[in-house]
Amino acid sequence: MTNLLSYTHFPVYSIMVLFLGAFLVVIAGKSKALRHIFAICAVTASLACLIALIKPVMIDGEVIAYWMGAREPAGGYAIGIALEVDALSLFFGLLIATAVFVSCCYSITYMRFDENVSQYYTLFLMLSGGVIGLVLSGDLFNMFIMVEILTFAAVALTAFRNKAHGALEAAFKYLVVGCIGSTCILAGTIMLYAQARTLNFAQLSAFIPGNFNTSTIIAFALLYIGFSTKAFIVPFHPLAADAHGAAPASISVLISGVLTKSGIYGIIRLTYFLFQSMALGKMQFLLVFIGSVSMFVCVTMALAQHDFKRLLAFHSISQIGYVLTACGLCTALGISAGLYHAMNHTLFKGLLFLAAGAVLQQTGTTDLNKLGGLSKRMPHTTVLFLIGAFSISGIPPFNGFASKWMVYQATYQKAVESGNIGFLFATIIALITSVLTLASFVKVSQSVFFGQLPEEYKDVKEVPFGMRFAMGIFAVLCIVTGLFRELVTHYLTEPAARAVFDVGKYINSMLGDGYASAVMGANAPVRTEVVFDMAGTWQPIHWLLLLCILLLAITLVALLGRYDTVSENKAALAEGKFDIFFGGEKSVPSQVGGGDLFWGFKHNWRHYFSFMHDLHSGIVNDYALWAVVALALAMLYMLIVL
Amino acid sequence: MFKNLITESTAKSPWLFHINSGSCNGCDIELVAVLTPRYDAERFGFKLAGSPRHADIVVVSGPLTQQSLPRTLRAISQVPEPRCIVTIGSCPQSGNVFKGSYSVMAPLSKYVHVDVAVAGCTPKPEAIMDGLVQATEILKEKRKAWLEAKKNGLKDGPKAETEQEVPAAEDVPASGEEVQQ
Amino acid sequence: MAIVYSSLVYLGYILIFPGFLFCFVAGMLITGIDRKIVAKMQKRVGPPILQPMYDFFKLMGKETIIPAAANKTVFLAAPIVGLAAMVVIQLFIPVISTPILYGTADLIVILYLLLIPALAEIYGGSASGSPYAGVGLSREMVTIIACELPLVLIFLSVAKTVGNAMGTGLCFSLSDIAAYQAANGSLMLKASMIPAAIAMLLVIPGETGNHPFDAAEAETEICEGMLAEYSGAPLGIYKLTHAIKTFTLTALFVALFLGGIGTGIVLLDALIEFAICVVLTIIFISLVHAVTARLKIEQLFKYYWTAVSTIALISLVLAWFGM
Amino acid sequence: MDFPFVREAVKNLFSRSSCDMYPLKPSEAAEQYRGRIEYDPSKCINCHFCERVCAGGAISVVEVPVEEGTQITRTFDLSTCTFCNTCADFCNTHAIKLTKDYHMIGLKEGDLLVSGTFVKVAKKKPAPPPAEAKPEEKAAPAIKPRDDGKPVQDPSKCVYCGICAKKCLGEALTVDRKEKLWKLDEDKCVSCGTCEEVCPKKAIIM
Repeated sequence: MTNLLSYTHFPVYSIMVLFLGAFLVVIAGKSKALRHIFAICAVTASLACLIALIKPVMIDGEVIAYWMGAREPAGGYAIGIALEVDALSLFFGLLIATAVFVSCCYSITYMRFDENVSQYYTLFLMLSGGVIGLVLSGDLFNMFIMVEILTFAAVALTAFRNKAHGALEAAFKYLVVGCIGSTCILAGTIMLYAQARTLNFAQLSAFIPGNFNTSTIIAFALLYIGFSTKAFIVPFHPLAADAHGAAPASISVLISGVLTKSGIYGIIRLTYFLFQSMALGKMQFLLVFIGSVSMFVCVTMALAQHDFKRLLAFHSISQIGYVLTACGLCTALGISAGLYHAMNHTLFKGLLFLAAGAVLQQTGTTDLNKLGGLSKRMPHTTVLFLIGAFSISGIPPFNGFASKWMVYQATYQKAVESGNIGFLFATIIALITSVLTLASFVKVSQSVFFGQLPEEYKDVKEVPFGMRFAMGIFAVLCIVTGLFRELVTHYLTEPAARAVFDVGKYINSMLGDGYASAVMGANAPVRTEVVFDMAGTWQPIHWLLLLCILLLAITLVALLGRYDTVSENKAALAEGKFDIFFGGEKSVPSQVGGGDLFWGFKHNWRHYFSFMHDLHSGIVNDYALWAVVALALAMLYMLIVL
Repeated sequence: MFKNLITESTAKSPWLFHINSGSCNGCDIELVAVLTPRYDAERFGFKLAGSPRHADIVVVSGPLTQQSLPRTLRAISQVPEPRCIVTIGSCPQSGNVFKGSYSVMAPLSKYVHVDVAVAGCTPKPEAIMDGLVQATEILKEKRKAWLEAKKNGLKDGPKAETEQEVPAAEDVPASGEEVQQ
Repeated sequence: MAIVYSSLVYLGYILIFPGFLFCFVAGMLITGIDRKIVAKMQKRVGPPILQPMYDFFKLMGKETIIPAAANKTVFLAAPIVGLAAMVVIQLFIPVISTPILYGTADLIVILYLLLIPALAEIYGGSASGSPYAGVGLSREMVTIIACELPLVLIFLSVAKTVGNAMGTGLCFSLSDIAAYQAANGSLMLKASMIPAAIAMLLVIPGETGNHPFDAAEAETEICEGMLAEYSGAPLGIYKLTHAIKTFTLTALFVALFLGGIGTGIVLLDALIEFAICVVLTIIFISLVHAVTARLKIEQLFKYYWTAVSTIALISLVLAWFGM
Repeated sequence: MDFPFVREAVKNLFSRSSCDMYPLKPSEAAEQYRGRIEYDPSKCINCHFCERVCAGGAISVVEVPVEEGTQITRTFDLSTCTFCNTCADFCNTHAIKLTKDYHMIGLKEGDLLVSGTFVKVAKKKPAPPPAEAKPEEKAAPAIKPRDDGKPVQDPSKCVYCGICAKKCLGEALTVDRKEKLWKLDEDKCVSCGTCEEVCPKKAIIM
């Protein structure tokens, strides 16, 4: 405790700074500048602390165990609350801190028109503090408290613009199902505490694998359903669409980029650490099946959407499906691919939501049927949006492709090793979902940014620099993580994947060496050598070099032939030479976008779409019913399997 | 070094854009007959293009009715330089038997400089093919003229393109009296 | 000095042999032969073989009109990016058995790289702001989705078969596939691979957007679809990309299924490969073009996702059980 | 699974194309093809029939009085002509003939005009008949139209060509060219006025 600046304290600093910021922002009261300074300082400080932790945790492989209030475990029982930071939690922490930082920069200019913005910042900082707390905590009940904080902050923020259409209703739905999830987590924690009489994560993961009995299995099901509501996986995905649709853009970035990751983090911790049951084929099947279903269902739902933000919301769930499928494979390559895709998802999804926010602020609507041709009025936003769209649909130089490429390799390798054909279908569904993602983003770019500019948006101006700067950070990160695949996997995802397989070290670093082998005896997790071999090669830099040389060559050839200068003169303009060809008619503004794209695909799948349309009724009780039914099924499944 | 290659290939791959401004379709089926196996204009690279932007030769048939005149002229103006305009049959040349009717705005040469006129009330496909081959020769001269025009600053081709003011369909006088020959 | 020399050779690879010039000539010749054969099948004489060259150079000389409603930068940049990506794909495909530039991309990457030229056309059309282009790009996207499923199944089955033999159970890299075929005979002869080969040959016209599957560029219905507003040099570059795509896909088929018949001398291999590609184009693109009528977009989708996918699935299942 | 046309397509691949190579091998138009108009001014008697029957209004005449008569130039505008051959049918002296030449390409202004000029020598007027011989016919008072609206013939103008009889719907008229006889059958005549209209010499008054 002597040296307050040693890196062991940084986990606590990164959480407390945010909660302190939340408090100070209220004190700042009326003065906008002071409030912005507090918010930005809190967020940057927390990010800085986590970045400083990379060296010890990621590179040296050390696991920081931090006992709040210096209450060391006495007599073999961990009484105090512990923070445990291993590579996996630091990876998620970094991800969340970057998203929070960029979203905070964005919301400074984005919220300038709203009133009572100080409440916004308090909730914002509470939300980010809760999520980072959830990711870094080593104590199950502490995780539950952080889940509560972030859920209520998210619900309040969804309804922040309560006059917006459907904001209150969305917040209410989110509240109802969110609380069902939280109560499940609470119930699970209580049952585990009743069995193990401890709440410390390391001790639990040492105790539980030994003695599975019905109550621990039911606790497992409860915790699993609780965390999957937080991650909006399939039975709970319509919730996400409403929440994102209504929330302000900077909050949608947090909900889709950060909250879903906290759900995934919870599930990984649960299945790999607490119950260490992923070795069972049945458990892998559960995760991979739910992942593939949510991949396909959400992307087809996204194709049918008419609203920009709802479409993005459904996409974030389908990308979470990718992450879940990859992490459910229980192979080193699978987890590394899953985590890599989770990181990329936060980056490009954040960028897309910020672009949606920019469009909403300038035109006042995000309805795909009304917008069009904004690229002429908002060129920078268009470029940034395109980078995000290309990344999410997995176009080679961008980061989406690098992680999807690893996901396909992982699923197909797993299919080959385990010989069961289910994983093969997961690969096929993953590849088809990627094309459908590309289709829906072509739809968005055609109906919002290209095509013809409708009358009422003639004088739309570009968004202020603050918002473009925030989007710029995400865009640069998207490109960098896409190009330097080896660096990212070597320094970030592989240490995290090794940490997932190295439960013994996790327990020993928390409760002293040799504890794991003492308690668990026979099935103590032995440290296995983790291998990341690829079945193919992909060097983005080499490829980009080729592309640039050829681009240069072709532009040279085109310019050599004096790419004929475009002749523009008044007489030709009057004649209609530069109007769009309408079969001779005077060019009437007619925008092809929104609903009338991809008729061929929708026509062939019309029965599927009508069934999905009826299923997503939008009524709260249906979603609550789904949640309960999912809980019952999960319990049944776990009881049979474990 | 590409210059004469490009000029040569301008003549070797002329793409047609067909505008039917009220024709009785006699000339239209003859024009399409030119592309059938028996006459096969594709030997010379002729191809029907879908949009005026892809066209080199604009083929106009029909007596330019009052409704179709402004649309025809707009479509012709949307064809990139160097272009040339071919009329098939007597209708675009003079309005044929429909001359003097209130709704016939022929001849086309009143509004646009017509390069080749293929006469015949439904000219034979061979005649159309001769006319089109003639047009490809003119296309080469036009390309040279267009390059000169561009070189010495004239933004768009010679102004003589449209002799008369274009009477848009809306403000054409109800009774076609004084427009008549 | 060695670096300068090797970079020059590298540049030569990119720009001359399997790169830009070779693709340009090969693509143009294949399209010329395709148009001539289609004409011959309709008892017509048909254009000279070099007609695509004449078309390309004529378009280079024409004026480029940029519509007022278009987004100028994307409108002009899209064709160039599409062409560059198309040539890059051609660099990765091994010329029969000797891969020239290996170690950069594998089968899945090629599957995604094939999207870029199609995307270039989509964003070009969408930037031009014309409603015809809007309808065209919607159909083009559905065509891409339609061709994706069979291609995925084919690539997975090829990866599985070669993987079985190589022991690692899975092999995506093209150079290993080429090496495997050089070692023990081309894949076409294996029982499990014949359905995949047939499926691949059925996908080629769809992927390149040739006649029966060209709902996206139907010049009669939607005035050349996405290219409605293009004129002059950008249009020429799009036509060139289309030509190279025909050659690249047939070359990909040869690389995947007829790998083992190389003679070692690179130039001779290239000629053999070009000859095989021409024969494949004649049978599977020209004949289909001369004989069928254009499919509606949802018929196209249904055809690819039911008929062709089941053929590919058969070969995947066979490959799965190690045949 | 039947694939229509595949056999024909493959068979065509190896058979000769059915294209008759137009520019290389000139091709003749059909026998009675109505192509470019040929006008023989020498035969023309300037009866203006062709102008009156031409649907497209393609024929125009310029008459310039010259010392020995009138110089007549008749031009046929091929770009207005519908090639219906009516003028050739009506030309009694077969001065107009539509040939088999279909190659009518107009590049400059005058390409599509076919014209011919001839001088029509005015015949010496026969010595004026002695004035008094038939003064009463000459000085016959102008024929008054009949009050019941039936047609009346003016023998001085009538050339007994018989067109009125041919055109009369009710066959009320009989004309005999030799005996210079013009008879009207009152009850058949419905006084429709066709004969008056048709008469080339305007010899009938209603």
